[in-house]
Amino acid sequence: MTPHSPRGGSGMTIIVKSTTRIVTAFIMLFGTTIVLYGHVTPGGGFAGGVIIAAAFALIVLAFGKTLAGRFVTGTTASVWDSAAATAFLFVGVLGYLGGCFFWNFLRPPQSGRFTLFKLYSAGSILLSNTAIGMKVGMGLLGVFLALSVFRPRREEGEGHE
Amino acid sequence: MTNILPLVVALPLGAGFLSPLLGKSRRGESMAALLALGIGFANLAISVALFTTTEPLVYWIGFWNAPVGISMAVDGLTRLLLLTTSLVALAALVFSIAYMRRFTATGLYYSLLMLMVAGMNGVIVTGDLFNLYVFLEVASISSYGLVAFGTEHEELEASFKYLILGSIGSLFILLGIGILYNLTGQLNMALVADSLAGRGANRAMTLAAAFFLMGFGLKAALVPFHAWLPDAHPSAPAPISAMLSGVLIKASGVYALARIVFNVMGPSAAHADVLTALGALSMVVGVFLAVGQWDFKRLLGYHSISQMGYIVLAIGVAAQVMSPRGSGDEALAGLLLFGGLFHLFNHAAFKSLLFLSSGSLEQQAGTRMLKELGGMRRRMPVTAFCCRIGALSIAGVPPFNGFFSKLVIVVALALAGKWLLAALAVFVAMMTLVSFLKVQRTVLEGETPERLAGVREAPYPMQSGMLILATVCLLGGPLVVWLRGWLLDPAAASLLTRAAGYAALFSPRGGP
Amino acid sequence: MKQLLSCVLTLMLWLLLTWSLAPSDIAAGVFFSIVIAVVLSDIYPDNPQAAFEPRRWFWAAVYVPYFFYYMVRANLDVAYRVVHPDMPIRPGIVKVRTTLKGDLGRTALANSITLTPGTLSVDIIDDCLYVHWINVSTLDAEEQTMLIVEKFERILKKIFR
Amino acid sequence: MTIDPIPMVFITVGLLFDLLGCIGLVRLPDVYNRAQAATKCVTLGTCLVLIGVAAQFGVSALGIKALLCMIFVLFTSPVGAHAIVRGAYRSGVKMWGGSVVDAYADVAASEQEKS
Amino acid sequence: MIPGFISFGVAVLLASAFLCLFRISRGPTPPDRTVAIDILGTLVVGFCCVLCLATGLDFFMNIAIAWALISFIGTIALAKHLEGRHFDD
Amino acid sequence: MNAMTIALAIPLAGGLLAYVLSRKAPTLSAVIAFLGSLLAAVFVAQVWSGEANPQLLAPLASGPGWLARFAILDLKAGSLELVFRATRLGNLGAVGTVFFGIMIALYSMTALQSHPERGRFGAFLLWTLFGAFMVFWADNLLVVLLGWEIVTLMLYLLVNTDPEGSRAAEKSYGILGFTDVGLLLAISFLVASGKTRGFSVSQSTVYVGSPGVAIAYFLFLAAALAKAGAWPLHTWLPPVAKSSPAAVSALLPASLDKLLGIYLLARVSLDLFVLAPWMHTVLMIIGAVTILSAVLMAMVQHNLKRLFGFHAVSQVGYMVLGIGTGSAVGVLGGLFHMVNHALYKSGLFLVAGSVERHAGTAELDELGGLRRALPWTFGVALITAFSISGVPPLNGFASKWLVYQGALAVGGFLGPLLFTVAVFGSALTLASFVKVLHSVFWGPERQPAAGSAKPEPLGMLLPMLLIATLCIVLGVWAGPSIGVWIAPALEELGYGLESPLYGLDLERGLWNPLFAVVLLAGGVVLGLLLYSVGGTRRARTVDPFMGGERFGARPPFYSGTHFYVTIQKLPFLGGLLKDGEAGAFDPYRWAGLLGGVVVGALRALHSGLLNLYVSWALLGLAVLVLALVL
Amino acid sequence: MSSGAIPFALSMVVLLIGLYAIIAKANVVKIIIGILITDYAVNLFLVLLGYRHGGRAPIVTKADLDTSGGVSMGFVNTSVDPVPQALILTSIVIGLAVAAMMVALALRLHDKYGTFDITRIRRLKG
Ligand code: NA
Ligand code: NA
Repeated sequence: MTPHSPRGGSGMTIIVKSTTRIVTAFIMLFGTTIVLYGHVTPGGGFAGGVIIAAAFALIVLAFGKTLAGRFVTGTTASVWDSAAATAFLFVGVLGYLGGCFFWNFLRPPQSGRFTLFKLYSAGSILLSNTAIGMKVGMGLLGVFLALSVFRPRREEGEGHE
Repeated sequence: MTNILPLVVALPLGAGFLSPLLGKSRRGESMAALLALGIGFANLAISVALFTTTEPLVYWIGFWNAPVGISMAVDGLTRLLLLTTSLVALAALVFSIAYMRRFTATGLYYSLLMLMVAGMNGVIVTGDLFNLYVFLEVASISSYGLVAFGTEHEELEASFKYLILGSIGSLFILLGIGILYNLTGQLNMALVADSLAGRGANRAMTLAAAFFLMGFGLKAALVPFHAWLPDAHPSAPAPISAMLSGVLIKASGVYALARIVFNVMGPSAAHADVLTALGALSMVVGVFLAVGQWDFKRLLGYHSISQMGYIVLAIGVAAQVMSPRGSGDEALAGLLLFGGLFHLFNHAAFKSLLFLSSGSLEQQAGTRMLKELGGMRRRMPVTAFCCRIGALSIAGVPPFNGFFSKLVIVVALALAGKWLLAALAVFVAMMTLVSFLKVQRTVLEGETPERLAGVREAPYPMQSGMLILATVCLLGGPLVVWLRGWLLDPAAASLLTRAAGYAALFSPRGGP
Repeated sequence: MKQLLSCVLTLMLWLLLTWSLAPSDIAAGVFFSIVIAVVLSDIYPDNPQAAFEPRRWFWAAVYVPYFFYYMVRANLDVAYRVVHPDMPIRPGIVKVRTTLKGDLGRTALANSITLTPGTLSVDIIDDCLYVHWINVSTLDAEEQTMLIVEKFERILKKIFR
Repeated sequence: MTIDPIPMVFITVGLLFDLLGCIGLVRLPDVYNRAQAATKCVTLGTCLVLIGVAAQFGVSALGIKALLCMIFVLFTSPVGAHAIVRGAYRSGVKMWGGSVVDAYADVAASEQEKS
Repeated sequence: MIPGFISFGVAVLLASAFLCLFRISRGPTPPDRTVAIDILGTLVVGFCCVLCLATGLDFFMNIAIAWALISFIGTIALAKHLEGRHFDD
Repeated sequence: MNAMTIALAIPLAGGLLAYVLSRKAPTLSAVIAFLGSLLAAVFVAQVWSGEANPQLLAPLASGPGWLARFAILDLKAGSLELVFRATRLGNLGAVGTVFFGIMIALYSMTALQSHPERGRFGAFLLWTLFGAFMVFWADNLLVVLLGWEIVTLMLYLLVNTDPEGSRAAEKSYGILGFTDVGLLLAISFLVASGKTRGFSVSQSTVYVGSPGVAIAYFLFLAAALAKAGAWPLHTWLPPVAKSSPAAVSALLPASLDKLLGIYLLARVSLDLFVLAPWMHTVLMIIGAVTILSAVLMAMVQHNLKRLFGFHAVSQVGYMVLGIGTGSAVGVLGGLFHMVNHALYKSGLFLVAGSVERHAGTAELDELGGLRRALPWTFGVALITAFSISGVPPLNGFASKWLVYQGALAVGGFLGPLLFTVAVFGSALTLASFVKVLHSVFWGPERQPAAGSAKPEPLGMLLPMLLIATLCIVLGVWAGPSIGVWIAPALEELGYGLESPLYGLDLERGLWNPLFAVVLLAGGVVLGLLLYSVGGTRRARTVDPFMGGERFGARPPFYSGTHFYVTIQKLPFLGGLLKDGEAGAFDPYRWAGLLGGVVVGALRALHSGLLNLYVSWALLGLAVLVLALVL
Repeated sequence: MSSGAIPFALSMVVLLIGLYAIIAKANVVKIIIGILITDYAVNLFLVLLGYRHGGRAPIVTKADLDTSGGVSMGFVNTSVDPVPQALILTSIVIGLAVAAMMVALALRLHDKYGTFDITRIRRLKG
């Protein structure tokens, strides 16, 4: 089943599908900015991660798992989830190697090239925020996928068709 | 030495994150197991290394100081708990290598296990109230997952009930932390202690204390907050049961409770009475329920409640002694705490040992119902030997370690003038013995049912895991004087520093 | 080529969102645009080059006020019906046909119908649109198509072709 | 902050449309009609408010964001309504008794049979 | 003047929100509630705009966008659920 | 190192060695057990003689009489210290222990040859010796407790040989463990009361004044009585005797447990505590009840070993009675009876083992006529049976005689009553053993059911004969024996004996025992004469005949147990016995039933309903808040 | 009760509502909702802790910097306490994880037991 088929057995109507094709990129971009600018504005890894997860969830909803499987499956989600967590810890360990756990090894010197309230002003916080964003996003997506696999059994006495 | 401190959290956390990455293939799963095992060894090495000095250690994460920064603090109590945790974790990990072969998704298993270890270690080393909560939740959530790992009826049911009750506990802990923060404007435990030290009791503090007692009491499964434990602990895979009963309820329950009551809030007469009552109640109710069980692991679960009762009882009476209304006799309180903490250490060893041997029996014989087992002494000699060591230890039979801790507790209770409680402790010891006599008769002795005629001894890794703990149980008693000198008395002493002393030791003014 | 255009489109969206031309922001934007374009390449619009044809933009610019007019009219119409004590409605679902070919065009049409007087797209199957009409003025299919679809189709054809 | 008159007009009208839409949500007889009224009015209303904000802040990060948000709402809100109404029909919600025609009934029935 | 206008805006939005809540609580069918929830989500976007005007802080617009898209996705999910299908169908 | 530490170390290390080898080389383990006990005996003997010879007792650590001192655990009011002291009473116990250790180790090498557990048996035997030495020599109450519990544990492990044994083992540990923890409580109370000098036994003297101290004393008493097997804590003993190998029964319930229990009873009642008069009365009544109830139960038993078990209980009554009198004669009798009982009862159990080995069963109804197949065993059985029945001139008579005198010396209403009970008990014992001898050795010979059908080997016979010989020696030369073994201990406990000779206190005694011996011997001789003169052997024998059918090849058999059916039919006593056999007076059973009710109620509360659990937690919180606020 | 305590009392009322749901409802889903409500109540409580009447969001903007590049005291004194908000964010994340776990478990339970009725999910007892 391709996204080009006007109405496939899986997914929703082409109205939803086409809209999804347009807005997903926007949603992801938005989530990314929220993650990246988390140290300057409210938001950060967690909020951005939720939004990124939502974007993937939208793909799953609109196209069904057959197509969504090309983007993400439960397995890949959990892999990226763990990778992100490892990366987060890695940032901490890099700081550790530099002297202290979670030491901001990228923090610019007071009079440095980087200015306050800009993307790179926060040093390693940016990296950890990114890692958190990915962690949260993929974690939630994993949860969503895991839950959407669920097929409730009919309760007894409910079997009338 | 301070520098290795964050590793106790970071290493297992890293392994926890990496394991699911590895666990996608059969080979990856064994890689994950090896990684976890390596971390287990490293963990133990670090815990041992922390004993090279007896000084209190503080580590400030990211070079930030309080109130923004988060600290890790190590004193005698921390050292004791860390050593206990890593010892049991190592045994459980060694055991898991063979035990978990029959499960799928072991990558996830090792991941959750490592996260649980990270959470527990975090709870133990953190010097910050909110971080305590966070690590508590990390440990709890991974344990919820591990309890449900078998994904059968009972496992899911147990995990759900555990989850609901555990969440309620966490909720009140968080509320308590919020209240303390509101009162003091601090989250660093030393600063909170410093701020609370000067003032008398007030309503808000009382409420916070009640919330802590309830929340951590729930994590420690004290009666009447215990109902989840007999469901949850038996439902997990055996090495996890060993971890849950052996160390998790102690790290996230008793340790946190003792730390807050003694070092942060300072023991008041009311706290002490409540602790004592909870301990005594748990001790008695737990053992009665255990006596009536025919499911080996459930029986062990109820015994955990009962044995936790001993620990909390000892700590509670120590708090009574140290409270403003008590005699303030530090030697007596020290003896009580020594008994309680020694029992904590011993219980970690023998209860984990028992859970591991129950797992070994269950895997080899296919059942954990006492009535379906029998004559295992001849079929599985090593497992039976370990099981018997554990049973005799928990029953307080000399020369095993459990005898000595119970001895100290009973004598100390009598010295504190708590005649009735001493009698109760002795009575519960008796009931424990009776219950484990039943276990030995029905599992180790007696006729082997025909169905189990072909049962063989468990594989070597499982044996080794059990033997590690059996050794601790065997040597813990005779070596008590040595253990007391470097492990237990410093731990008791750190609880006796009181709030002011704790604040002086760990407040950021003393930091970098 | 198609991929590159997708990336450029995404980058433009990024610039709009961050509204900053600082080198650091642009660098981050380029990086994440590429990532997102690659990840979403399967569901990106099939012909991104279409977005760079001025003719389409011209007709789009024409369409906006045109559509806005109908939208406001629609709202006043609804407001009238809602506020009117008698609630003069005559609802029903009718079937109309469209001659638009592309998914995007049909989606735009359906959305336009939804937002304009008295109609709401219920489903789209091939070239048939099922529309809920709050005030069914005629039961004749031709006339219905005329009333509901024609007015948008003319311009949308020019935009989406 | 002073709000300029033009944005204020936009916003006021937008808010009133919002209110109207919600009144429609309450008053109209069945889910299809409610979805119609509410979606139209609230979408327009919110878009007007967003335009007002954009107008207030001009060409700045905030203004552009408001416009992007408006475009997003304009794109997605009818889709949402469509999806709900389709879902409603397929879940068997009957149309209001006063409805005059239902061209969709056969299609929905045959689809149901297929699945 | 300005507080007055902001209050007016908040009042209108609250009134609308209460109407939605009425529909959510009354039903009578699940789609009715879903529609109302969808509308409520859009109202929140308006609410964020008003707050943005009141405070001049631009992160309210971020919230508005975030809310709009989460609300959309939620609506799609609910709609799919109404059809009696699974999320990953 | 000195003799005492070596004597303690040998069984500990030997046991470890034997345990390690038990699986791979069980025979070697058994040998180690034997050699270990022998070696230990050498050093025990040194300690014994060193007690008389101060040179040997030269202290290693400070203080006179202290042999070693090593503090394990500082408990504020005192420490758990490895402090050992050779006392005469303790040495008596230690000598007895090592003697029986050697005997049983020797016996079991052959008796348990084909037993699957014989390797472990050796290890546990040595550890039992170790625990017993600790009890006898320790001068620290907590060390006494340690040794005490080790012996309990070893009993449990030794009895755990088969399904029936594991039930008995569980019951024994249930009762003994209960009193063991009671002992811990007693020690804690005693020390916390501040009336002792730390945990020291020798340096403390406690006057029973407050109820707390009385409770502590009774907890000590319970431990001692349970270990020795006195009423009402005796119920573990008969099942253990029945279901464990005879060697185990001979080692623990028959001998070591008696030595330990009575040692503790004496140590506590006569040394550590200064008892109130009413406590003596309680002790004596316990003794009397024990004598009577157990012997009655013994009469209706059908299993040889179980019957012996009840006798092992009954005889404890004499010891408790004797010590309970508090008078020099009584205490002397009690302690002497402890030694004698250990001898003849272990001898009896060894006999039972021999019988069981030969016939494959210990059921009286299935045995008979073994006197020809097992003549030596029969001889030993005869001696030990008469000894336990108090037939002169055997050792049982000597000590019972002293106990009778002690009982009479109590005077008043109680004295004669106790005396009557004691004598009556002795008579019933005799009656009971006539039944045993008849059922097992006399009567027509019956084919062994499943046994080896061979006569007893030398390895088993040697200890039996040695023990039987000692029964005669200690009976005939009772006076000198008392002088060597018992009198020093008695002196140490503060009872001066003017003439520690057999037949002491002749002036106050009722009968001259020599006269009694002559009378009784005359009676026996008369009976034998009548039997041989009466010519009953010449009676005509006919095959039983009934309705034209002959009975099977097996000759008719009159079971010795049938004589006692009458007792079971007595209106009141019979009912009591029936109830007793069903466990109606068993505290273990009652505790189990009571506990069952509580457990049932608590389990019913845990109904699995999550809402209920949550409400407990919240209710608990509410109570907490109230408790903290108020 | 002082007027300052009223919001706290309200959050406690929310808490009690949640707890009521957990105790009184038999439906697993409703129990989960109860937990979520209690979660919100605690978060609300924490928000109230950090609330300063008339305070503003603890977000540093350029205007709040003093000459040395640090945060001005004026900002510190007027903004609401940021620590509880950090706590809440963390606690929300944790709550989310717990909620996901609860839902997943509930669904699995339904799969096994065929019901959401907690009174029928009682294999473990005694
Ligand atoms: Na069994
Ligand atoms: Na004394």
